[in-house]
Amino acid sequence: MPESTLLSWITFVPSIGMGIIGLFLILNPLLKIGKNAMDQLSRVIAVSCSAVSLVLVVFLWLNFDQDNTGIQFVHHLVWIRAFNIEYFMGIDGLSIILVMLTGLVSFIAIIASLPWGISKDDTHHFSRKSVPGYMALILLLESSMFGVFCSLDFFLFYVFWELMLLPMYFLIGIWGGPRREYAAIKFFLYTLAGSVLMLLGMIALYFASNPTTLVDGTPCSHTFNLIKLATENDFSTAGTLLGIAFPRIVFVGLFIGFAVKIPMFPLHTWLPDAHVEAPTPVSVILAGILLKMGIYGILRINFGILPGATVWASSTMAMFGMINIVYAAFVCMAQKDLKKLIAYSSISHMGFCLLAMSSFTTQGITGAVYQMWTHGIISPALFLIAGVIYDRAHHREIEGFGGLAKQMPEYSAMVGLAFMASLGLPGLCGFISEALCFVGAFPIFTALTVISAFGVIITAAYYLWTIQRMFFGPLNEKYKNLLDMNWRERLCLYPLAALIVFLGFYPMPILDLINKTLHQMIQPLARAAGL
Amino acid sequence: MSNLSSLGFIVPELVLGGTAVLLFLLSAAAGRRASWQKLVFPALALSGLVVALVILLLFPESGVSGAECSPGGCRLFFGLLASDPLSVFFRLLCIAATIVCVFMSLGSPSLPAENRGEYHGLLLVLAMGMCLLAASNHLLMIYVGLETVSLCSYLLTGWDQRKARSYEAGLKYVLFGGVASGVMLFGMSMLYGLFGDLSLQGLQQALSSTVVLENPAGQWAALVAVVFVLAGLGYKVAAVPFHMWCPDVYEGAPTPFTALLSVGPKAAGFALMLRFFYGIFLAPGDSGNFIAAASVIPWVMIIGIISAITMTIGNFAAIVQNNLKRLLAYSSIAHAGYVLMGVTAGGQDGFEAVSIYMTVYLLMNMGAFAVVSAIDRSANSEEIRVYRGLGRRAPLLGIVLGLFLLSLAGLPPTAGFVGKLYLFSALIHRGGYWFDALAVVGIINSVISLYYYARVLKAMYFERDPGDLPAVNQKSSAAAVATVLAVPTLALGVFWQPLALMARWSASLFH
Amino acid sequence: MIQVGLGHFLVVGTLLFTLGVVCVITRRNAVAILIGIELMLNASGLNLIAFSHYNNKAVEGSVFVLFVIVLAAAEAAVAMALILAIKRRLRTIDVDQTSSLRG
Amino acid sequence: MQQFNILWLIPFFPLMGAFVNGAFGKKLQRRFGEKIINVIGVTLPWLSFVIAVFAFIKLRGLSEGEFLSDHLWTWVAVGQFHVDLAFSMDSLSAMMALIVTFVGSLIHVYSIGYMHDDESYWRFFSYLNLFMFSMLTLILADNLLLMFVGWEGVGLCSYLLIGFWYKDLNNAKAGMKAFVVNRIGDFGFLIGFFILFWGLGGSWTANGYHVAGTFSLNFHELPELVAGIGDKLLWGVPIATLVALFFFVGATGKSAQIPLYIWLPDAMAGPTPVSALIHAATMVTAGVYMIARMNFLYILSPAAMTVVAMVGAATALFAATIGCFQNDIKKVLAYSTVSQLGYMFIGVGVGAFWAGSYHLLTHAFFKACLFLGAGSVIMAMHHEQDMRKMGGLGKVMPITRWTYWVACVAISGFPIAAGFFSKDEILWKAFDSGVLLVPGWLPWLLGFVAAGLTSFYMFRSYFLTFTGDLPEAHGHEPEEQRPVVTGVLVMLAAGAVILSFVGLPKLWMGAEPALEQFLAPVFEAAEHLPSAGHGHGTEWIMMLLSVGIAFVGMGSAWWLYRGRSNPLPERLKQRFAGIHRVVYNKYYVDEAYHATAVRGFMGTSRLCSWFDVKVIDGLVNGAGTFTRAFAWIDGAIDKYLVDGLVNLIARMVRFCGARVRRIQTGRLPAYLAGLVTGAVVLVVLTRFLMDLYS
Amino acid sequence: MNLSVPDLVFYGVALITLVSAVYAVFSRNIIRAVFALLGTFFGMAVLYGLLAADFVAVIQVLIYVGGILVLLLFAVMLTGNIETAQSSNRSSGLWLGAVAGMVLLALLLPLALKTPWQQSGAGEYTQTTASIGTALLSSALLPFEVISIVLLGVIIGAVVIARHRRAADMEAGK
Repeated sequence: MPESTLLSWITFVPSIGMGIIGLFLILNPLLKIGKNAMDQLSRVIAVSCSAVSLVLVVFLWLNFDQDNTGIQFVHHLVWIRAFNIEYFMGIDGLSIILVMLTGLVSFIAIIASLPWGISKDDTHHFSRKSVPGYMALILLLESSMFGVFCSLDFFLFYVFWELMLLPMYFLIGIWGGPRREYAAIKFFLYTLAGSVLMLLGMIALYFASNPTTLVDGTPCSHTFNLIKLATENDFSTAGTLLGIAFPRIVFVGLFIGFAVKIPMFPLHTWLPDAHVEAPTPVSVILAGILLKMGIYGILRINFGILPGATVWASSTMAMFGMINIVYAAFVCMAQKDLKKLIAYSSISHMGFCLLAMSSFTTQGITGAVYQMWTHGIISPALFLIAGVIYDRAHHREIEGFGGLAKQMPEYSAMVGLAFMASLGLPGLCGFISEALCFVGAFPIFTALTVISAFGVIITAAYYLWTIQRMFFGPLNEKYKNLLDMNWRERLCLYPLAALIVFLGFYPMPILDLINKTLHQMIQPLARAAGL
Repeated sequence: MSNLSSLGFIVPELVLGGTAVLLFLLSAAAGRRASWQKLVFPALALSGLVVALVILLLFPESGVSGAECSPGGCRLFFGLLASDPLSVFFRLLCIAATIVCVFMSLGSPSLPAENRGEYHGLLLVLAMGMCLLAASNHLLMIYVGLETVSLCSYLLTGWDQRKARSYEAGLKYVLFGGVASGVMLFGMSMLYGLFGDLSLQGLQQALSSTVVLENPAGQWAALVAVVFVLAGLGYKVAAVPFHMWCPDVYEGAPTPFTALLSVGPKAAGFALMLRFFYGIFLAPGDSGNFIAAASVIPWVMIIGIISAITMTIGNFAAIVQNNLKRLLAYSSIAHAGYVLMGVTAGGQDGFEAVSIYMTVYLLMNMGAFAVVSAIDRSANSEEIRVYRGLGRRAPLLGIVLGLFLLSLAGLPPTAGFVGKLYLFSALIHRGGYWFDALAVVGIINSVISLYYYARVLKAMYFERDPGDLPAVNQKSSAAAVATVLAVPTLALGVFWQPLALMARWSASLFH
Repeated sequence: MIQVGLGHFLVVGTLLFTLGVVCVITRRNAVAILIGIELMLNASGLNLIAFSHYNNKAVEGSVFVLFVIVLAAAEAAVAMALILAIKRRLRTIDVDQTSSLRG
Repeated sequence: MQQFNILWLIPFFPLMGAFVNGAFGKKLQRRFGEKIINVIGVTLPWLSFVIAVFAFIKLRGLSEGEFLSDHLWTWVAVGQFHVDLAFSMDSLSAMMALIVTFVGSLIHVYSIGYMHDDESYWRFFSYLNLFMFSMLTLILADNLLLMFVGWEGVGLCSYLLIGFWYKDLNNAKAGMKAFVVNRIGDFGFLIGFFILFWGLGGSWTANGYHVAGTFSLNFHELPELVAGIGDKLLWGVPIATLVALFFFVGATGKSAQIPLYIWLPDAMAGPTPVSALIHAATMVTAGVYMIARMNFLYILSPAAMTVVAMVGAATALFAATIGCFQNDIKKVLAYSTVSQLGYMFIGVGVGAFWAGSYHLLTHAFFKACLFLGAGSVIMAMHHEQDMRKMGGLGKVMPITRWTYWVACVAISGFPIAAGFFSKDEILWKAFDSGVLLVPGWLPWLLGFVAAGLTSFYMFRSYFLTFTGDLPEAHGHEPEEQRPVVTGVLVMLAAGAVILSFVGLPKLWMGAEPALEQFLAPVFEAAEHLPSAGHGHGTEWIMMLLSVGIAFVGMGSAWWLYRGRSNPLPERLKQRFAGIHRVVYNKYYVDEAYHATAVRGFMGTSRLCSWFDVKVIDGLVNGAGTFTRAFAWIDGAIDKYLVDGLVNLIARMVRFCGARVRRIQTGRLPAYLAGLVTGAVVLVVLTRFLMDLYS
Repeated sequence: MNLSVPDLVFYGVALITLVSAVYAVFSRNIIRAVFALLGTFFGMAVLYGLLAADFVAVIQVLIYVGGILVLLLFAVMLTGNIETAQSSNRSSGLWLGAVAGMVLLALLLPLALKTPWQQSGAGEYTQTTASIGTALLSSALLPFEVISIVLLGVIIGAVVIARHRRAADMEAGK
């Protein structure tokens, strides 16, 4: 495995930016930079840093060898020898698309955080409120997200995973909406409750692992190395924990940890609140990337390390996936707040991943991963859209609008496109992933898939109903001078829209990236499942 | 080992005691309101402490080398003291904590301007007592050490003449401590009666050989004796149900001393606990097994139960506090519960975990108290509501306190997380149903604890600055201490290899 | 021939200890509580001496008890100081009324 | 298979039109007026018609069974799931493509007149082009998945076009209804799709699914693969039947058959050209096309075929009865469309795939003609659609009148126009079929009665509209429309007559009809279906019978409504008020649906969201469970049920916290008691546990 | 049964010790309680004597009677008149105390009698002072030195706290 520091650069460039901002803040008593100048400065730093990361990601993508099922761009050092912890960064086909997604969505989110187009007197708008802190936190968030997807040492993974909580907590809690404190603490507690279970699972795995060697060849009694945990260990014989078979209890612990992030019914109620209160860019990141971490974690860790237990749990997972899809879709119907509706639709769409990947068919797992990607570009678009109307009307009550299509045709068209993509209209990228998910899940879970496919009807119903209530009918006089989208919003939305359409007709660039790796990945599972 | 040859090992204690006496004499000589006291006495005390610390750091191995030393360590003063890596490590901790406390005390309004000499003298005696306690290996020495620490603590708790609650705290402390030590002493007497020896080694041999424990009454008596002794130890580390003095005393005592109280005596207490139980019940040799008596006196179970109860009660009580100092008091009870998990797990891992946790706990807890003290100096209050908008009013202190709280909550990448990691690892590595269950309890507790730490964060960052709060002086000594402590709190979270090595060495007794 | 044996002394010690405990639990007066503590200490002392005597351990017990007595005295002194101070402040040494620290 | 690299242009041209008009149309229209929109929006469909003609000619040149194909790129390739983005054209799709491009383009032209002066003229053409694109994709797709793209695409476009005048919320609602109902159908289509895909490549056994065989979704590989699908079961049902039925669910949604026909009448809310193009000529026939395309599958399952035929027959009759009582001219046409689609399903259902397709073809012309005629009437009446308020228009708008008349003749099945041959072929094949699980005369009978009703209500509408005297109370006299309109009408009417010649029955000519021969290669699998074996005599009788019933229908309409003078209808209405009300209100089907499906659906969603807020968050809220019990009693649920983990902490933990805190009374003796009792309790507890665990 | 003199002495003294202790514990009057303690301490001294710990007995008398008891008395006197002392002797919570006492007795008393304590014959009655002296300078030197420092510190500290009077009164005055 050739060494490369590219991933480390991608990961830490944003945090360098954070450091620079912090430095300016600390030195400001000497530099005497005015508030506005400081805001501008930190904006510039944030944009440029995440732009650099994005460029590096593109470079990564261009140099990625998609026929190589192994780990690439490895950066591997010993970190804490006393605990056999390594600094192990690397990507394969599974992680690269998520790294790409992170680069793209974070950049868009930071663009969306600029006050450009927000009227000057709107001083309470998040894009004008203590900007340096905001930018620093969002950069830290970006770093930790990159870290989660790149790290191949369980401990490193866990550190990044937890590190993500803090900026999120503060971003929601400081820059959020009216009930932000409640939403922030709720998010914080749910996610932490999940991740501590993960911590126990991690430690248990560590001590059950076989002796091996660190990267520099020194022997070690146990290891956190995810690859070695997966390849050099068979935990199915590891005895019991708390009276339950070791792999199963560990699987459950880890799974709950990840399920909170997905979020899986019934651990999902933090999501609507967090989304409703979070400022638009944070919702964008939350829906676009954070939710993917749950699925990614399950694929990388549960599936990779505990195939036996995974097979044991598969039908339960599928069941929960089905519940997510149908249940959340039904809940969407009853929502009055546009953002809440989108949040629940996210829950519904993550259900597809859950259902599909527990089938262990090539199509299923590929579909799940591709669904992560498509949902990762569709849901940001949706939340940006919700932000657009919120910035103008200062509320998101679906019933409160009406006839906007006349007033804001461009916006309406964009909403239409995004909604159609989200409800899986063929020709847009959402369809490919959903179709793959269903196709993959069908042979294994016929009945569940049929029920889930029924959810597609509900999805259509609530989206169309929303369109009808917001955009059709006579124009609500209150809004007869709303402006259509401004350039900042176009800058955020058009790239996503273009991707949505393009990947609808030509998804192979992404699929080619992941196919080989996933095919490799499911072999042990398929064997364990007797497929 | 004879007295004379033992002296070499307790040079730090001698330095501390000597400095203390010097301080007492000087303060007696000096006029009561002489202005130079303010600097000279702290400087003197500090030099004494630093010298002691340096000596320990320079000759840490002095404990385990030497002619008459078993590989485990040395028995000094005819077995009254044990000088081994464990004691060295915890003596270092205690002295370090005292140093931090001395710095925090500089210019603290909660300490009268006069009597600085006596104050620092007592601090040094306290430090000496803690060191001896951490090293004591004999019931007599344990009792004397405990009393030394307690007596100084009583006085220093009642040192703040501004507030009556300081006296109240002192009174409660002294009476509670008196009863606790009385109970412990009774337990000791029973141990002595049962096994006819006062040194831990003697007790261990007697336990492993004696027939006493085959008699039911004997079993009961042994159990009672051990639990009574545990009452004394538990009172030192503030473990439920011997914790009730803790919140009141912490709240009443002068904040700088509260900081020390929440760390130093605890560290010594835990060292003693490890030494006492493992000294008595661990079978000779490297097997790491317990002697048969451990099945009659299931102290592991007892401590496990205490640990679970302690962390739970500490956290639940902390939830409802509105005074940050008191909240930290309860959280320190909870943390005692966490550390007890390490004691329960025992073995190489358990000892490492306890050592590491006490170290990071020193950093983060004293840091938090330092911030409290800094705010107290301006706002003259420790209520959480005076922390509203702190993130804006005093960004540095805000960030630092945030860091300490997150570390106390055990989130990476802070030192607190490392500590928790080691504790849970110890339990899980130990394996077995009850140990895993205890780990789960600990996990749940650390989630609950997040809630009240987050409340403070919320007050600092999410709530608007009411505007009527006095400006915070970020240049006070306490603020400086907090800032300095923040650095290792973060650094150790990112790279703790050195600490891990030291901890491993400190646990080498049980290789 | 003396019939009194170890048991007798232990009974006395135990009774004293119990009395001390009852005292510290029931009495509200700080001084009274101090009395209870002294009783407990005395009980322990008696036990120690008795054990060492009947176990033919020359002076081990005596030495221990000496330290106990001395430290008890020191503790009493500290308690006194605090009692005086608090008395001056709150005009009471009833520990029921010195309970501003609670919760 | 023959490469034909410009095939993709057929769908591409309209797509381009849609894009250009959609993206820039607004500015263009503001700058240059409607002309430029026409240049883009109307020319491009004609271009694709031209290409379609080329392709058709090329196809005729090929040998039997050959087809044109145009492979663009690999669309999705995951494991065995390999789908190309490729178009192909065989005789069936050629026919469809010609219909769509020709009729579609005509209707574009017509729209120039109809949509004149509409402020979002550009939007209309953009949507219409987009529809053309989707429809052509549906037709020319060479695999099921790509077909599904078109399948949903046309649904989207019909949604957009029905709600084109969205300012009136009812239009929007109608559009949504159409889309959702279609989505139900699509759901069936998808499931069928999954079962087919996996059913081909493997089989379900007691212990899970096992791969054995080759996977494909390509229409030209499917026939032989499907033939080999044999007796594989899923859920205990033969896969062939299962797939056929699920696909048919899709077809009922798209082609408005029972039970999913309800959206079509409402869809008339859209502009009339839309009704003509989408809801008469092309989109609604997609279901028929799909079943014809999958004929090799259906012939494997008599059960499925029976269902198709019977549903078709039932729909034909059912819709026809409703049609007789409608007063809105477009509603009449709508129900007649539903009914005619029913005929097509009878055709494909009994295995007469070519006949079904033929009726599809003819229907496209005469029904488009009828709609556009109605449209021109509506324009003349200033968007008045109630026939009772019309009358006597024949005098002022002769062209419209006569084209409308021709179309009526065609649809009613008089032997001079195309409609007769297609419909009669279907009825005969139904009567003569031997594949159904029911006797062939059953669907025949239903269709036969429906035929009578058809000619009745068509002529009823004709007489009511064009005969009698002009009603007063009009701003100014209605007059004949612009040539763009009338010209289109004439061409369509002509088509409705001329197309007879591709389907003159064997009985007359002695040779298979041209169209049948042309389509034969596509339907070769269905060639040897068993027939009941009736002789020519019977066929003659049948033919006469259907001509007769057509005359009966027309005659009664003539008698009752000619000149709008006969009072009898009113009296009949009084006489049979009950029946009239029921039928007039479409048997209250919509109401029934609303009461059951919609109500239940919304109820479920409300229940779920209640569950989410109250129960899940509430359950987490430990104390919640108890408080809920009380809350129910005093009916103050929300007061007690606050959601959230925070409130779990806040409630449960704070509760405990308060308890714990209460211990800390601040009173020293309590502490001391705690210390001592604590120690004692520890001893006892330990002892207890020891005995417990030893 | 024939009781030897030491036995009689033991029983008598034990009785005195316990009775005065009971009185000290339950007396309504703090002064009397303190004085009652006198009996206990003397009794303890005698018991020590019976156990051949003559030196300890003496120290007991010196420190307890001469030191602690006096301290207690001072405290009582300095902290106000007899009434407060009395009133501050409410026996609320007595039941709790009783229960605790009973439980404790039920736990400890049987142990005191039944437990097979280590006994290797009683030691003989000799002068212990010398050997204690040796012990304090050899095996117990360290604690001896330690408590000397501790006592120094404690006394000074106690004085300091007691000296807080002025500042305290200044505050309390207003």
